[in-house]
Amino acid sequence: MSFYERMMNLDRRWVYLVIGVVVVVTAIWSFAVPMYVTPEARSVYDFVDGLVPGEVLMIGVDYAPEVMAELHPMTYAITRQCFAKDAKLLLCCLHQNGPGMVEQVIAQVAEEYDKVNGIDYVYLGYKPYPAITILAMGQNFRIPFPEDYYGTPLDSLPMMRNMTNFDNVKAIINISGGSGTEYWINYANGRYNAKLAIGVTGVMTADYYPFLQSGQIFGLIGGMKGAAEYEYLAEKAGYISREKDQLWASKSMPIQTTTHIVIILFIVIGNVGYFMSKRKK
Amino acid sequence: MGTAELIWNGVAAFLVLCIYSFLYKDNPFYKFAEHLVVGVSAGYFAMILYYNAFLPKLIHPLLAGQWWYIIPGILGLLMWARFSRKYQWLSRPTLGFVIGSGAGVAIPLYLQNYVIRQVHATMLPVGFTSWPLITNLLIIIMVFCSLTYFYFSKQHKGAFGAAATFGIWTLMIGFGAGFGMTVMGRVALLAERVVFLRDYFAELLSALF
Amino acid sequence: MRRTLPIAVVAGVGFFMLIQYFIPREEFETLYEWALDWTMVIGAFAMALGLYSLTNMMLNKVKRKSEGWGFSLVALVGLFLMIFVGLVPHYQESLRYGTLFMDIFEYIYIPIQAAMFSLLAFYIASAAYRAFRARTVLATILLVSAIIIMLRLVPLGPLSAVNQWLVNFILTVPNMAAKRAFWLGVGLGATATALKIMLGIERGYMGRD
Amino acid sequence: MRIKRLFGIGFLPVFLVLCIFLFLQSDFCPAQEVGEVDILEESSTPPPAAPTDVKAVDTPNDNGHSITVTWTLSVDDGAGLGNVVSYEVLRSDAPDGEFEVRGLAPAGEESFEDKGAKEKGDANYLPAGVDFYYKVRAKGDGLFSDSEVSAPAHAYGQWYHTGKTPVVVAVLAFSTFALVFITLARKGKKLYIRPLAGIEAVDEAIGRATEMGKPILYILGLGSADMIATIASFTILSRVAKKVADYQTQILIPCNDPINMAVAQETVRAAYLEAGRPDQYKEENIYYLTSMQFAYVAGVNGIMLREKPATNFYLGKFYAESLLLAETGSLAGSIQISGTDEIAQIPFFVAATDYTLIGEELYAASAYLGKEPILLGTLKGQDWGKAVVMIALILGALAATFNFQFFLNLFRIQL
Repeated sequence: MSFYERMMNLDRRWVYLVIGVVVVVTAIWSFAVPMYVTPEARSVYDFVDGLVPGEVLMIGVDYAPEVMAELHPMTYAITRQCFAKDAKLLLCCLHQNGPGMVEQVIAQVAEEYDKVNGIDYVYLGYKPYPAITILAMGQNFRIPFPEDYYGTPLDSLPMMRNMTNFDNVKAIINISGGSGTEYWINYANGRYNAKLAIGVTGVMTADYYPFLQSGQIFGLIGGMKGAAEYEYLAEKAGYISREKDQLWASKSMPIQTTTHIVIILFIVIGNVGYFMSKRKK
Repeated sequence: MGTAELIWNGVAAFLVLCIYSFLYKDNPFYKFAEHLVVGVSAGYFAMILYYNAFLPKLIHPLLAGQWWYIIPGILGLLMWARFSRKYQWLSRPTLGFVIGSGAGVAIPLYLQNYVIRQVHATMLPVGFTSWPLITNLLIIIMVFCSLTYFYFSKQHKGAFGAAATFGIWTLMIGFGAGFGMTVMGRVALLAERVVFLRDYFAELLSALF
Repeated sequence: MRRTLPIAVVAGVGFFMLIQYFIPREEFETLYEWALDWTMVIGAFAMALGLYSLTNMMLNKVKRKSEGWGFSLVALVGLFLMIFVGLVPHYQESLRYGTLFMDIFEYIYIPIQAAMFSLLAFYIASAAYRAFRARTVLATILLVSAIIIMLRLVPLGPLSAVNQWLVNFILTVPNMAAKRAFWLGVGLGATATALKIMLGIERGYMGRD
Repeated sequence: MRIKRLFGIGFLPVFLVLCIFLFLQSDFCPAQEVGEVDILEESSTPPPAAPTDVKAVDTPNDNGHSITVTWTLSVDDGAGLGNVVSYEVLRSDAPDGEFEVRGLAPAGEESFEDKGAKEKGDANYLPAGVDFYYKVRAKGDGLFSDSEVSAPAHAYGQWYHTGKTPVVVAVLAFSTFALVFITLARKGKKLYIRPLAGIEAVDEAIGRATEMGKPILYILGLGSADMIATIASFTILSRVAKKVADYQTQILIPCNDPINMAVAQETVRAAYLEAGRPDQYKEENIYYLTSMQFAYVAGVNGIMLREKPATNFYLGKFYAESLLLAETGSLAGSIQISGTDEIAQIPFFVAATDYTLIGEELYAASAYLGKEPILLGTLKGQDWGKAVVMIALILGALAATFNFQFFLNLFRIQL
């Protein structure tokens, strides 16, 4: 068998072995992969990066623990970046299984950055019926959320003193694993013209590109890949760090990148073998 | 991890390795795991059916006096006629019930979800003046040509053949994309298993020493 | 009788399931729900046949001492162990988390399932290696489309922007069109098959004698 | 033959008459769904004006446990004081009785569906045929004001779902196509059918198995017997088994569902009988393995490597296991013919098997293999269905471009 024919007819166990070795090795020695960042993820990052101390960013977190792997890294990275810029955060949760999870994130990150509840951030908590809740918040946050998650009346929270509705936040970022996104687009942006960006799961990504084109959202973070892009930017700017174990989505990205490269290489090897052995004949 | 959990997880880790050994070649370890999982899963499924279908959907309603549940009882018992070669045919009405209901449900649902809804979703405004309008036009041309590919009663020749060829190209681009998109999810599953094994052995070592 | 009755059942049940879709009346809704329940009950009865078939096959291998009969024994042990621990505590108890029944499921079935699933990462690579050869135009299109999609996870420097544009285009235009055309074909084909079943044109599945 | 004709003739007109009858009874009205009670905090701003013209009617197209309430927006909704946030819908069984809150609609909405449970014991039970009275409360950033009480309304179930009319039309049109071409085919009209590679390969694949003295493995997929893709697989199995019997080779069918096993046994036995070799039929070759996805795959993979079947058929409903099966089969050196209507699995079958029946081709396969004129007639019917779809696509694109909504609405299904 000639060299090229051998290239064409590798025993499939060699393929298995290479894939196995690559996965195990990259799982042990994790490294940063230089990453292409899509413009739609970059625009979210750039917006948060342009916040001036004291400005308020709102995050609507609408997902359940099932899709945590993809969406949690986005919530963490944006929260950290926002606090690092000394901007203020307003959070709410419109998914019934999410409120406790969001509380954990904000409490943990606030502690890291020495931020105070009620002054630097407010967590409104959960309300059912997302459409009505979003519409009511467009009028006044106090209508659906007279009190915050911890039971303090909004009026007694210093940060909320001059805040009425969406007009008082610089932008809203909705991170969602389901239909919640539609409500934010239709009501928060459609009815109150709030500036909106979204973070969604991988399978949802393609469905939301049209909203980007029509300008209803100014940014989109799509799935694990989008989350990794965001972390990549945030890590480069020093908002999050690998040593402190603050990168989540990026963790599996080296494995993904290397296996994708290996598979593509195998396809190339097979084809080179095929063409060269054909030419010889 | 407690000792019991450590042992259970050890069983799990062993079985995972048994399955992976199949990558090299068929071997007794794989055969063991394979036969074990076939038996265990069949038993599990039987019990699930017993507790979630047999008892609540037949026995409990009958005991509560809902006599019409006799009907599925009879249909089910007729299935047991299959134990005898001679009376096997008695089970056919039951099979007919299952297949008939499947066929009847399918007609409106398939026409609704796979035909009318898809047609409706593809009725897009087209034009040459903006990129979204151009892509809409492309989508409609591609759907049209892909449908010609599925024609059975016409020879793929001339203009019709050209359309069908473009159609199968479109389908192939779609299938290629599907393949490419799936790789990520599958690799994630493998990475997750590798991490499971790594963590288990780390745990085991720290428990032993 | 042996063939006519079952075909009549298929047609009758099928016709009912078809029209009930268009009738929102509560009576029809209830009948529909019963039909679904009954199918589950039939499944539970049929499971006895399944278990008999599986046991029979495995026992035969053991009896005949055919190659690998020991593994058949493993399957039998797994099966009856599961049924035993499933039945003994009785009444749903065994389906609760933490029972032996659930432990076996959790630490034997689940890890094997996850391992089998993750084998796909290896298989997807070897399938790509063997199948993606530019032998024909169609194969080339398939492979190019798959590679473009896979390249989205590979850093390509300035070329990444071009590739990302291509990825978005493929996913939103040809991929979308391929799916629509595929579903339209499936919708029509499935309806035709269901009609053939209900009209009794296709009935080879219902025995002959 | 008698039965066939009976259903062929009887089925369509009965259905037609029924549908027309039901269609005439009903009227069109879209239903809307909105969430339920939510408690709003009160503060001190002037109350918004009350909504007017409150009407309650039976919700159309339902089982008779729901009433739809409509109203005209408060003058302060989006205009005037502009302080309406939501509308609360209240219900009572007497005009001057106690009103209870039934739900909430956001500002800008003009209707609400008061959907009750159908079970008598349920707290939310809404009986059919009982009169109810409604009023609507405009709620603002503070106080609220109530509308007048509506005229009484009661819920009742309908005999026809008007929102599904496009589906009825499609069912009738498609059945007509199929029946017309079946009739034509029966009269002996010749129909051209283009060759399909996957079908042409079936004979060769079975012949190969005979030569090698190895069995054929037929996988029905992971569907159950009430799934249409599985049913299609049974119809193909019936043709394949006939050829297998003719060639005097063996067919192995490990099943994932006991009902599938029973149907497969009936199918194969009938095929052997038809081929005149009932003695060759072995029931023990069609057996149940397990119903759990990956355990089933593990078992089938083992069979493939140990029995080394010459040919593997994968026809029916397949999920993630498609590639596991197809790769192992190719490792065992079998010829593989696959087909499914799951689009996510087609790429893997295309890559790892020799021939793939793509979507509709799976449903056409039994007609191809059987070559009976009646079955080929249904293929022609399918093609006419496609022709109608293609024309609709072009007209629809034109209608969408020139904003001709009427045409687009013909294809809208309202559930």
